[in-house]
Amino acid sequence: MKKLINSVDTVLAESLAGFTAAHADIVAADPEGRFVRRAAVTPGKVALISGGGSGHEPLHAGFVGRGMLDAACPGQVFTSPTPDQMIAAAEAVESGAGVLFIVKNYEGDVMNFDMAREMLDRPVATVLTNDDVAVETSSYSTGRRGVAGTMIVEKIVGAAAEEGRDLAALQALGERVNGRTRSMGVALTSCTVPAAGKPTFALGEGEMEMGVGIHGEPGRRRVPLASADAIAAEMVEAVLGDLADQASGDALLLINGFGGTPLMELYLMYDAVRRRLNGRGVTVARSVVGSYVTSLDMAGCSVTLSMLDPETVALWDAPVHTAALRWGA
Amino acid sequence: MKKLINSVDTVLAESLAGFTAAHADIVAADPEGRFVRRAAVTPGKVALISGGGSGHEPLHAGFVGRGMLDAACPGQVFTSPTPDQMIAAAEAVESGAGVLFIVKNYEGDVMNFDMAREMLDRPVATVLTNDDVAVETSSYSTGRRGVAGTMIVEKIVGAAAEEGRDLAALQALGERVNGRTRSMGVALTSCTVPAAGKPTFALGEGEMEMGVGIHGEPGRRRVPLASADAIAAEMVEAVLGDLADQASGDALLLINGFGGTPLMELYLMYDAVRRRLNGRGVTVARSVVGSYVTSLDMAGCSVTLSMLDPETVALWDAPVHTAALRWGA
Amino acid sequence: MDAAARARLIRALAGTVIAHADELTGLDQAIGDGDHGLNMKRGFETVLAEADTLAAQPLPAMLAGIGKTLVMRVGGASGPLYGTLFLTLGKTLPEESGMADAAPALEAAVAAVKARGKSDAGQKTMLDVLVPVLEELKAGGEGLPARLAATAHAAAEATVPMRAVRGRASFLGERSVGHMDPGARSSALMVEAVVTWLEEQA
Amino acid sequence: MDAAARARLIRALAGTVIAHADELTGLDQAIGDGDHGLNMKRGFETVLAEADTLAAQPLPAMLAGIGKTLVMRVGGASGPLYGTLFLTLGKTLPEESGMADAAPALEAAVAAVKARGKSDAGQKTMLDVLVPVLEELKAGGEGLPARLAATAHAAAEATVPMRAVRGRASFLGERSVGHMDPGARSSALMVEAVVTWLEEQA
Ligand SMILES: Nc1ncnc2c1ncn2[C@@H]1O[C@H](COP(=O)(O)OP(=O)(O)O)[C@@H](O)[C@H]1O
Ligand SMILES: Nc1ncnc2c1ncn2[C@@H]1O[C@H](COP(=O)(O)OP(=O)(O)O)[C@@H](O)[C@H]1O
Ligand SMILES: [Mg+2]
Ligand SMILES: [Mg+2]
Ligand SMILES: [Mg+2]
Ligand SMILES: [Mg+2]
Repeated sequence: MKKLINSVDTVLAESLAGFTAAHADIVAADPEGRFVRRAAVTPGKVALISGGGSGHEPLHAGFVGRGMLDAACPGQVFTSPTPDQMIAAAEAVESGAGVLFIVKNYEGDVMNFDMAREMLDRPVATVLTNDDVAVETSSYSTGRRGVAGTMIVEKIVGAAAEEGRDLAALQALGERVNGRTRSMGVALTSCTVPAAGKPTFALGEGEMEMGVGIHGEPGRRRVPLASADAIAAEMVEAVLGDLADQASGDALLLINGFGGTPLMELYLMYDAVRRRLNGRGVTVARSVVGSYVTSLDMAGCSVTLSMLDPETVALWDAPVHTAALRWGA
Repeated sequence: MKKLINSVDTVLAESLAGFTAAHADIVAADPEGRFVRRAAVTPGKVALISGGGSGHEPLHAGFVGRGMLDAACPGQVFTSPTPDQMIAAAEAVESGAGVLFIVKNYEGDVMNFDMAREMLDRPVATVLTNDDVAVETSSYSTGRRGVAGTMIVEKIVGAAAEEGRDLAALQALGERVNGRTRSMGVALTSCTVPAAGKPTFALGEGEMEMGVGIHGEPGRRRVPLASADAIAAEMVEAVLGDLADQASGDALLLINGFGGTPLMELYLMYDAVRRRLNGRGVTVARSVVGSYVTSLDMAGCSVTLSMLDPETVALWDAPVHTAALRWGA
Repeated sequence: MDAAARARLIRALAGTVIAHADELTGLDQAIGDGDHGLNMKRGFETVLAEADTLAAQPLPAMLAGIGKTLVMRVGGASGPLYGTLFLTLGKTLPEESGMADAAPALEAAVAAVKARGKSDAGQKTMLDVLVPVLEELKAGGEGLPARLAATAHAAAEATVPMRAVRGRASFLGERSVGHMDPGARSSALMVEAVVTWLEEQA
Repeated sequence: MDAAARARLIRALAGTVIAHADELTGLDQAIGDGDHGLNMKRGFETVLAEADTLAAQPLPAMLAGIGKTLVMRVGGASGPLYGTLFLTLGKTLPEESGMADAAPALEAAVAAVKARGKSDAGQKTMLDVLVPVLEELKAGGEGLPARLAATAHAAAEATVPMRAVRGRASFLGERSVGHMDPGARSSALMVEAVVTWLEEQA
């Protein structure tokens, strides 16, 4: 394992310390490291709190700030945070209008956020994101994983929260955005969890994992490494097929790197995906290319398509000032 | 070699096509692929043009836009662009106030930009960046390499150009910023040039290359992999030692990933560097953490310290709207 | 049962989990995300550090205390599930409890785990050990402790050919077949620890 | 010299560079950035594609044309340097040139390369081949072509123990010792190609 670290036990704390120091104009840290919050609370606004296992940076702490999250709770690497973290975060940033949890659909995350909600003496609603089409839902009751589309939900709901919408409206909006968002990923290499010290899975020199999850969970199938165009074709067809009738009109296209993939390849994939989308009734109205929802040092990327309407385009375009996404502010 | 590509011959063209399509609100492409330019020219302003070999994305095309570059000329991977590219770019964006070339100090880049300047029938000045302290200058006449500090020069000079300063003033400013900027890098893995198909150099499982260049050029020495704190210590001492008397007061600290390093490790390095800077008379007034001047898929990072004064802080803070850096706009 | 005995129970539970952490992580690398051993170890190390304080309380309060620590320290899916298991055991057991109270308490605890996990036996999870162990406990009779341990290990083994319907392994579909569920294994280890402790009590 | 002969010269130059591209890249991987063969191949493939148009012109114009193509296609350090070399050869040679014009033309071209590269012989670059070859050419006399080729290859070999002062290899300091300079090797290959072509002419 080759990593820029001091010891596996201190990775998370040191990385968080660096993050909060580098972005002290935007965020503040809980002294006990349970959460990262906005430097300043906006009174009367619904508090948006997300979180999950670490190792997906900049998700979620990188999305704390004006126009997006109020707080993020980082768990250990790839391990959901514990209820005390969400409780402490809610107590720090909730100001009367209630708390909206944005949770990626993994049983660990769902259960820990559920326990926090049960223990909290404040109004709490939850939006679950489950945009990953790689694994069919039909036969498994766990449901789909929440992956890169989570960032889009956090941005759009974040902008709406800034407008002063209430908890129920934000929850409904989050569910609507999630319902129109689909992703699929591919890995060219495994990631290595620091504490494990070795790659989570083994891919041969000529292999890739199609449909991989953001924790290096296996996907649809392990297949020979294919060209960018062939990968784009499989991903686009999976995403469009799953969106079905919704796949028409304006969309946000996100090409998301997993942490070990250079920007040059992400832009090349963006080009391949766009070419594949040509003539399919989908107009790429907004684009994001970069590593936003990562899987430690895994090489590979995901393709996310989120269908937009005039309201959600406007919310996407609204000012945002976070460590990882910033415009108009 | 595992990359998201179609063929080694088309990597650059397809990646550029993706880049310009994804950022069509900011940039426009030359149909022949010789340069990337701002979507709209600002008349009367000195035209800032940079460029260099590709494989360092987002440098340079990701820094084209309001408040930074007017055009960027991408060469083949790790190969400087050719003079026709700079000539075509200058003809597209120069509007009477002359052209400032910002060139990383590699003989190939310097000579190609020099030939372009000789062939151009317009006022042209050049700023050479050479912030890499890894290799001592004394005994080699090539001089130091331009690395991550180039981004800082481009940002600050870009903001000054936007204010309408003239060519000579911008050249002087660029040289001043470069003269106060120092960097040093470390690689944990090699990069792989697509056309070569195999890693540029070989590092053993327990080794790192201290002082590596952004093309995978060897650095000071190949040593056993060390802790983040030990790496930070060596880099900080090299940078501070070289800044010598200048290392006092406000500074911009840039922790730059080389393309294959996750953000989590970059923030951890930021923390390690800041701790090491404590009590050394340098105040970290501005911070940037991310992968901005990369080396394809190389794992590793560089540390850049750029000393600021009230004028350069204000220019750093001035609005910028490019694909890779954006604020205030 | 005195504080020393209760402390031995804590050490037995924590000891087996910590000693098998690498094995549990290995199982989770095969069909999950490779952290089950790390998660459980983190939780039980905290439990161990608080062993004397916890053992100073009566058994129900001690079990609830263990549950609370697990909830707050383990994370992942197993944190809320094992946390809920111990919390419910603690809440259900009467202050002065004997072996007869064990079955109803475990019944309530297993039901709470099912509710928390929206899951049941047959889905390749810890419940595939907890449910058969509960049945065996309810059956009672001769040589119960040894039978409980045997049931637990056999039940963990029996998760190998199962296809996961719950937990991360469910993302694998068919590919989850052929591996033991990490949570089933940790449950079996804890059952065995309790049984050994019980036998040493006698 | 007719157009066919000139086209053969172009094919000889381009052919040797393209055939040795991997070797040149390999040398550049050892002490540079691993692209010398790729750069040179890209340039000479374009030269080759334009071979007939180029060869239709008189020798000086053809050489200048090759130089221009190399400047615009090779990139890196070698593009401007070899481009300048050929451009200057083209500019210096008289329209009707014979062997006697070769030395002054190469002298001017090598001087232009030095000026462009701010470099000189002894720094572990292509100049360590070009300069000795120029000296040999100026010396003239018996068996000149064969002596030129031998000098070129010996000079390239002689860069192995040198410590680089110019080019990317200079970043390596002491570690540049023990490797042949890629540009020295490509120069030697081109000198050999010209010599072979010359001998075939005779
Ligand atoms: N819904 C559920 N019901 C019961 N047990 C579950 C459920 N989900 C997961 N588990 C158990 O949790 C174990 C995984 O725990 P762990 O690896 O610590 O958490 P995570 O899956 O979040 O990484 C699985 O092996 C399984 O036994
Ligand atoms: N300043 C210089 N003067 C003469 N030759 C040089 C100089 N710099 C580099 N070279 C030659 O160029 C060769 C490298 O060319 P190439 O790899 O194509 O370009 P780059 O170094 O830009 O990648 C070196 O091997 C050396 O012979
Ligand atoms: Mg986990
Ligand atoms: Mg090069
Ligand atoms: Mg797990
Ligand atoms: Mg080279």
